[in-house]
Amino acid sequence: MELNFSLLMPELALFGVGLLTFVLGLLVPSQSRKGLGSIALMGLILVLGVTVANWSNQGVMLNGMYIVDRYAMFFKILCLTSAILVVFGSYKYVDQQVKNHFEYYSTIMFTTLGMMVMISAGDFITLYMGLELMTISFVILAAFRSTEAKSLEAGMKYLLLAGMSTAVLLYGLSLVYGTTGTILIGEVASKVAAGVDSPLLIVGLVMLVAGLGFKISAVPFHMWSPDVYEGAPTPVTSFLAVASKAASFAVFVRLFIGSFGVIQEHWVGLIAVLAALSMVIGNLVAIPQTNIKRMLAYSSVAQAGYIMVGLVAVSEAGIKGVMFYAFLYVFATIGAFTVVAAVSNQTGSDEIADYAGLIQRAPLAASVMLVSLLSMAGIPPLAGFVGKFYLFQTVVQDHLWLVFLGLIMSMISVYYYLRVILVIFRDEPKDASPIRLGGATAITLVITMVATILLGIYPGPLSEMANMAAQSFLIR
Amino acid sequence: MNIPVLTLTLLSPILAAFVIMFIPKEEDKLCKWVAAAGTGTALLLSLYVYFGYDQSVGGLQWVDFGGPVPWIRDLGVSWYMAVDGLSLPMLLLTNLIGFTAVFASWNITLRAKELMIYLLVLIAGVMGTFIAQDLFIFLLFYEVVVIPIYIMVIIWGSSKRVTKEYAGMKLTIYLLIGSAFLLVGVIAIFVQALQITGVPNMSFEALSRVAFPEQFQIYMFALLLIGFGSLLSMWPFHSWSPDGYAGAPTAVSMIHAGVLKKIGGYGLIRFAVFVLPLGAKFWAPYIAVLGVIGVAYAAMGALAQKDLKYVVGYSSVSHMGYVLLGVATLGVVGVNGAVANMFAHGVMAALFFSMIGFIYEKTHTRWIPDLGGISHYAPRLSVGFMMAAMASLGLPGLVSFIPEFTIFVESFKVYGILAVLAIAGIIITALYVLRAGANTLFGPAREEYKDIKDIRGPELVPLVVLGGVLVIGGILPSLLFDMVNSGVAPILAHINEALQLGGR
Amino acid sequence: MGTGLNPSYFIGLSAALFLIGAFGVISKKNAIAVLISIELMLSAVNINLVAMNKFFTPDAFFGQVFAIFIITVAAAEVGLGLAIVIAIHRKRHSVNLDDFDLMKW
Amino acid sequence: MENIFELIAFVLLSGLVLGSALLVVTLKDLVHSVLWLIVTFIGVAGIFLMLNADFVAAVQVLVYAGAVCIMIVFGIMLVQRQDIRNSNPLNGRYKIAFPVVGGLFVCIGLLMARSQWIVSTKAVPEKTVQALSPILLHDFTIPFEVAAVLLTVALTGALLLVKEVKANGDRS
Amino acid sequence: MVEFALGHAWLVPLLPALAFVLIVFLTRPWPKLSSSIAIAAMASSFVLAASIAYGVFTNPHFIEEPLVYSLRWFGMEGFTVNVGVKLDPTSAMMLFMVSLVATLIQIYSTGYMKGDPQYSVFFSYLSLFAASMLGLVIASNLLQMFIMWELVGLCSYLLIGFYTFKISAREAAKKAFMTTRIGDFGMLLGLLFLQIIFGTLDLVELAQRVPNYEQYGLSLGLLTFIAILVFIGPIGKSGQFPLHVWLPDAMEGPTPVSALIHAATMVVAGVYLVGRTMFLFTEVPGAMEVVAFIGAFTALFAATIAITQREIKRILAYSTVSQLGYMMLALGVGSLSASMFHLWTHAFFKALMFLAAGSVLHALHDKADVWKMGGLIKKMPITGWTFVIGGLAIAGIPPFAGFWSKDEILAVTMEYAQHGHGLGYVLFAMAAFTAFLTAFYMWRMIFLAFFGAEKPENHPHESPLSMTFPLMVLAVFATVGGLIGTPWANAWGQWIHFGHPHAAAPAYGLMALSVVLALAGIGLAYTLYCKDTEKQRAQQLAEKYPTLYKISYNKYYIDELYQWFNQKVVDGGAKVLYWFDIHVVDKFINDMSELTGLTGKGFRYFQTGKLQTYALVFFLGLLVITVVLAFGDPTSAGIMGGVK
Repeated sequence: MELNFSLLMPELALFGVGLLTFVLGLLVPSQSRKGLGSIALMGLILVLGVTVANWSNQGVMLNGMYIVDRYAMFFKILCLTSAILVVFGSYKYVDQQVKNHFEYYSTIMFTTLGMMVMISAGDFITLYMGLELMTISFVILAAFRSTEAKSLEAGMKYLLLAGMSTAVLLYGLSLVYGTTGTILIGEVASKVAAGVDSPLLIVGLVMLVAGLGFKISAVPFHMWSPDVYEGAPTPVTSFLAVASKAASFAVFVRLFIGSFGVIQEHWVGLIAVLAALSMVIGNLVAIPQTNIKRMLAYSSVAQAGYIMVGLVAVSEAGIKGVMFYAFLYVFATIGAFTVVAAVSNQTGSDEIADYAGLIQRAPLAASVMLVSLLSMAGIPPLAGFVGKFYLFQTVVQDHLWLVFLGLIMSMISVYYYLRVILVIFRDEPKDASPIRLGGATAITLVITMVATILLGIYPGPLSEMANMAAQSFLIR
Repeated sequence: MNIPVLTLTLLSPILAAFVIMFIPKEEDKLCKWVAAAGTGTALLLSLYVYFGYDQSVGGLQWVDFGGPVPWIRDLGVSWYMAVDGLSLPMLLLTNLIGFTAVFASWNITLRAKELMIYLLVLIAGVMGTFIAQDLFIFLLFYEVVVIPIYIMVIIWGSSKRVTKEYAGMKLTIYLLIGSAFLLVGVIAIFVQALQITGVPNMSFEALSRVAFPEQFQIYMFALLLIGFGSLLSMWPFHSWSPDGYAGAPTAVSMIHAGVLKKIGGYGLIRFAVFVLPLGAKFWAPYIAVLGVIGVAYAAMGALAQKDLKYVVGYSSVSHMGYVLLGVATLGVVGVNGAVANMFAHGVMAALFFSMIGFIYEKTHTRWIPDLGGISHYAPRLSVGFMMAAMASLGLPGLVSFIPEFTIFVESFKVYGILAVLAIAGIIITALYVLRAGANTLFGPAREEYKDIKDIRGPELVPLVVLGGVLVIGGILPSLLFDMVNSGVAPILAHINEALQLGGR
Repeated sequence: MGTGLNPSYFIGLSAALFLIGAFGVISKKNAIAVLISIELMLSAVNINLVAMNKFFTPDAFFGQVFAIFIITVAAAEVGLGLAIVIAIHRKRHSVNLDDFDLMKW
Repeated sequence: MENIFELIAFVLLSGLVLGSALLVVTLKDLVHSVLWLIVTFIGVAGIFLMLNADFVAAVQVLVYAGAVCIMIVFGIMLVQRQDIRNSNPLNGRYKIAFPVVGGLFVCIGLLMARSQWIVSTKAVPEKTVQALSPILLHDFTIPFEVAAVLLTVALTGALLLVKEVKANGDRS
Repeated sequence: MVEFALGHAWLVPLLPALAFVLIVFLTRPWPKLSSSIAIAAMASSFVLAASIAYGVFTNPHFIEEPLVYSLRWFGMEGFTVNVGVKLDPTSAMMLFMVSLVATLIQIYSTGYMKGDPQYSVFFSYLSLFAASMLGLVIASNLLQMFIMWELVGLCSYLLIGFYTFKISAREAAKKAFMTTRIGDFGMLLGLLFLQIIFGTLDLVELAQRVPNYEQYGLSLGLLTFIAILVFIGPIGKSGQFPLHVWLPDAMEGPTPVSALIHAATMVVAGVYLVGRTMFLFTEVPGAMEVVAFIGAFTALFAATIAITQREIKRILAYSTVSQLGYMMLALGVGSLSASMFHLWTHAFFKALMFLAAGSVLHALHDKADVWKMGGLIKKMPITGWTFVIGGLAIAGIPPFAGFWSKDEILAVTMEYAQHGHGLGYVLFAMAAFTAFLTAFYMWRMIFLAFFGAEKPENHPHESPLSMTFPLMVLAVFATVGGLIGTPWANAWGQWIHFGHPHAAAPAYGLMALSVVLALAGIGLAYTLYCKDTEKQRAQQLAEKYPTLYKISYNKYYIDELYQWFNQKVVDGGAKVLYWFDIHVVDKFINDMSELTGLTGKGFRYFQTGKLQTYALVFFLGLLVITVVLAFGDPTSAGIMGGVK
């Protein structure tokens, strides 16, 4: 009943440092704001430390309105990690591309806060608030380069479409509330288990799928993502692609496996079909793309499809697969986008054609791009392969066709990844001037690459972690 | 045996690659020497292992770290590096070809540093598949090789009938999609085994001890067959092979035709047949038919070629047909023949491609009608070429005859008239090989080639090493066969046992 | 029994309002009009929530609280939306959503 | 007896809400549709009152019919320099949009018709505000705080965007 | 020495092989050294062979149980191959003959190939060739034999194509290899059958197992089939009828090679193989008849071609084919000894004639047309007279070697006929007529080339001693070589025979007949080509029967037939299949990828960039899902019913 602050530590800490950076941003004169990023970084690392320290500190507070279990912890760590990487990797980009960025870092932190809240939300209201905080902040971030028409347009699109989808999600929630008579996810589970089963519940489910499908950009609710990804500032894009997707997946899993697991026969088929559609359309449409951000956007649609496979298997193994994949997806995606940011920072272009000869201009960036893309494609010995293995292993017996489709599609995806690699490795650069990454970016790149390779070769620890988390999820 | 020799063998090319990374790219000679050192070490180690292997004992030996090292617990994956009579010839072959491939690309100066790095990674990857006794590790290495190959093709490849970009992409995607089927099978088998035994374990032995239901075995074997078959360029999944080899640079052609393909055959025996005997039993006749079609079809295809690399490309498809036929017999003699034939063809194809590579380097063409009379200017080159040619038409006294003969013995016993068709392949083979050889090397000396240099210095290494293996293996087949037999016999014993169990 | 009206009436009403809003979102050219339509959808949700609250959990005020939160957030959203509309209008001199297709395909 | 009144009230209110809402999405003149939007909101507030949620109704009237609409009007004044008459046309999509939403309505209606309700017999306490405040401030602390953060972020974000554009405008 | 030789018979092939290795890897730059190494090796293996022959022919028990020793070569469960040595009179004789001829030819080559840039290479090839032939001779195992057999083929390929700058040589070499390859295919099948059914390829074991083949569940018909399959190999190697085409073209090689191939080694390999596997053939009369008939037919057929050829070596080549036909005939009628006897004599006189022809060409700078020669005997007496001796021998004039062997063959054929094989008489007639033709075309050549008027444009000169010495040696053997097999004292028959030794009373009638035939042939040739210096009659004959002449001159157009088959059928088929591969198999793949790409493009254009399109799609998706889930999905039936 009472608030248990020890459980809230991470959120509070994040709130604190967020506020700190915010205030500092307001007070410090604009010419001496360089240090802001480092402060934000320190803060985030601190919060991450706090979160990790609370790994085994589980509990439920406010009679189930706020759930802090390892499952939530895992996703919080994920979001914080990606926030750290994004911030660290985009110092230079932010300095040069984002005018008066004093709010940039604080907004990123508040976004993360929203994610953390929605991840461990135990009732619809908290869930909604966290989601909305995340969304609103992302709208701001997407429109952050407000001197750029594209950025503004991205903000506009995200705002309107997200608002719409949130309305749909809310409608679904209201129907669920109506049919089950509670807004506590835990109670919803017990009510549904008790046999509450009304036609409107189905409509509610469908609307939930739509609303959350929008956030994880699953076909056919994905259409915003390429445009927004392209228009938003690149670090924001990577954050959007990784963290918001992961958080939404956390909610997705919590709602559907946690609450509606008993009536899975109503929605598993639906999710399977959506997953298949996402894989197919995401991968096929990525093929003809010429802008690397759009290409990555479509590929992230496909990735969402893969992750949904873990949802299809309503099981601990499935949840574990989702978590594992979401985590390795962080490194691959952020690695790729950081390279994109660094390149566009120098060349001012996101066209694939302008990556010619990157291997000679910036060997590190080129190899990170290679590793990241191949990991997304699931080529061993990179992390993506293990992740896919975990995911597909869970559905191979009930939905063999899905496994087939997924693997074939991931091999087809290699096609467009290789087109990038072709340009990077074969062509001679138009201007051979080396691309200066800057120390922070370089370190970030190295971290992502090492992580991607390491998770592929020795996934043991992470999978253990995901195991514990998944078990904690199913205990209740 | 507390030194992990195999792991060291695996690491030595990788270490060399690391060293090269820190060499300035101007020092390309140095890069090449380092690469040669790395592969050479691997070769020596594998020779040491090969002759240190106790055939009388048989089974898995040289087990690293004294046994499986748990790697990914919840998938039952373990770092399990060991060799038996089946994998040893392949390991040796890999390092033979890897070592010579470095010298075959000796004259390449364009971005030589990168080339060597990719080459070494490639070699290490191929090696890993042969020494890994764990399915998962096997898979890791199985696909790691694809990407370096792609990069090498697009950078150092050559465009003829098809552009090198097309060739590389086709090669990669084709094999990857094949491997997708394979992966589905692997995942399904793993899950099924987990359900039956309750403990996850991915080592080949453990899987082979699981009694899978027959229907399941049949379906899964089909998947694995498509996967491995497309890598083995089994008809009709072969069409990547000629284009790919034509587009690829010499080193890649050597390694790809020499060993990479063999991973398909190796996997087919080591994994598909070994783990799913009933499935193998069911599919064997179809495999045989496909193999025979491959033999005749590809041989005829090679007959119609004017580009040397296409000739060899098709011929390799045709030879793999023999391998399939041998595997399909599911008999000791036949499978022995198949494995030995993989070794033989590996050496032969590598020599062939390296020689063609030199010809291309020196004359800047592979178009047979434009060639001729090379032997007057480059006798050593011609000797190498003719040796490869003779080996590929199965001339006795060279390594490839006895394997083919053993395959014929068993397959003729098992499949009768079908085998006769395959045997007829030797005539067509002789026809196209002789044609290509004669029209390239002999005939009146041509003016335009009068100042080409014969191969010399490091360029001779492929000829000496591979040619030597060709002859030695031909004169003393027991060196190869006793080893292969010590590996194949137990596997087939296990299979027959399983078949009897499945039969009741 | 407080009233003869059963939830269906209100759910029907909210559904209608919701879909009218949806219609607006899809088919109004003006960005501000789309914002308005979203507000319509949200208030439809509110009707739902409050009705549910009355009919199912009269004693716990979940629905009403939820509605209040939604209203709050909606206000903020509108504010932000208008800001973006203004900004983009300064940039592109248009509020017609169909003009904003720099990024496509 | 009072059932009848309630029914009539409901019919009137819902007619008002839906009618005005339809006008909102169909009218050509943006300002008019905003005015009708106010009407809609007030109607909704009425519905809330019917559902004895007076506090929510109040908030609805204040925030929506008040603040939001004013904001919108200001917004319109900022962006609509040219003719206000035809500021709010439909685009081509309504031909498809109409059947879609119609279809959805039919679906929901059908499903709703097939579902029966276990209506709780308890009545809503009269003093909603007194009941609401502890819940809001105690049970829902976390959402409440989050809402605070959200408002801050939204506000500063909005400021940022607009200010940026002004600076931009000066530059140009 | 003898003991050593018998115990180390494998040295005989090994020495030349070593010479080959030495020359290739070390001494290639120094021609003289290379040739001396080769000759030394060859000579020493000749000595060994001679002592082996001595050892064998001095203790008779070798006849019944040959000396066999072998070691495991490789093997696995169910298929083990031992390689080893099998010494019996036949192989001893072959060893002796082959090594002798080879030695002589190498000596000869030192003169003939003088100054050739590839001098050492040539000798290395010769050594390898001899090595593989000797290996074939002593092989104790059919697989081992087959291997050597193939190696012989390889060497012949290399040697025929020795003048690599000559297109014709290149083609001839290819043709030789391919044709024999076709034969080998059949033989390989035969061997596989034997291996699978009898479980071994060892000659001795096979000899024990084949006779009671019923135990191995084998019908006579199948055994016959197997025998014929095996016989296809010899058909190819020994240039029997359908596959003889390569042999005349093989003249493209240097003359010593022709001598080596045609006289001593390669071509007789086929005969020797059949001789080695007599135990198989004697079981199946049907196969025997096939062998006999093909032999006889080939003999006649080749002879009819030979009478109109113009190039000296070509004529000799066809005569070889014809003589091989004789040997096959002898085998076919079941007399190993007769056939081996002819092989023995033929080796000497044919080698002699080839080498002589070689020295003629040497003198005339490779002018090969006999019509352009004439009166050479005055300028180059040794060559001329040795050639004449060869001619007498092949024509079958007593007491020259050829007479005895050919007479023996005629005798056994007649015997065969009398033992109630109706076919026998036909065979005999063919053989007899062939004898006449042989005498005719041989002497036609001799008269044209060596007698008659000299041609002024030729400036012939006698060849150096290195070339004439072998001629003289061979001439001696060609003269007296047959005396060991005379019907009165048939030592040959005692030693070399299959089953019971063939001992019949000398048939004087037959001898008379063959002598008469031979003389008739020579006489005809004399009248046509020597007596009338203008050769009017010959011309008239040719014009009188133009078709006959053309057919014979163009070798029955068989080459053209094969040409056609090769180009139209084989290459055509290849082209068709390749087209199929590109335009069907490969195109399918490409179309699939094309399709994928197009689908991607198609979907791409849904992404209009217009925000509200996305909203529309969103709600469309919502509608579809709702409809499907709520009304389509069977699992939602419970829902439709309301509360469960």
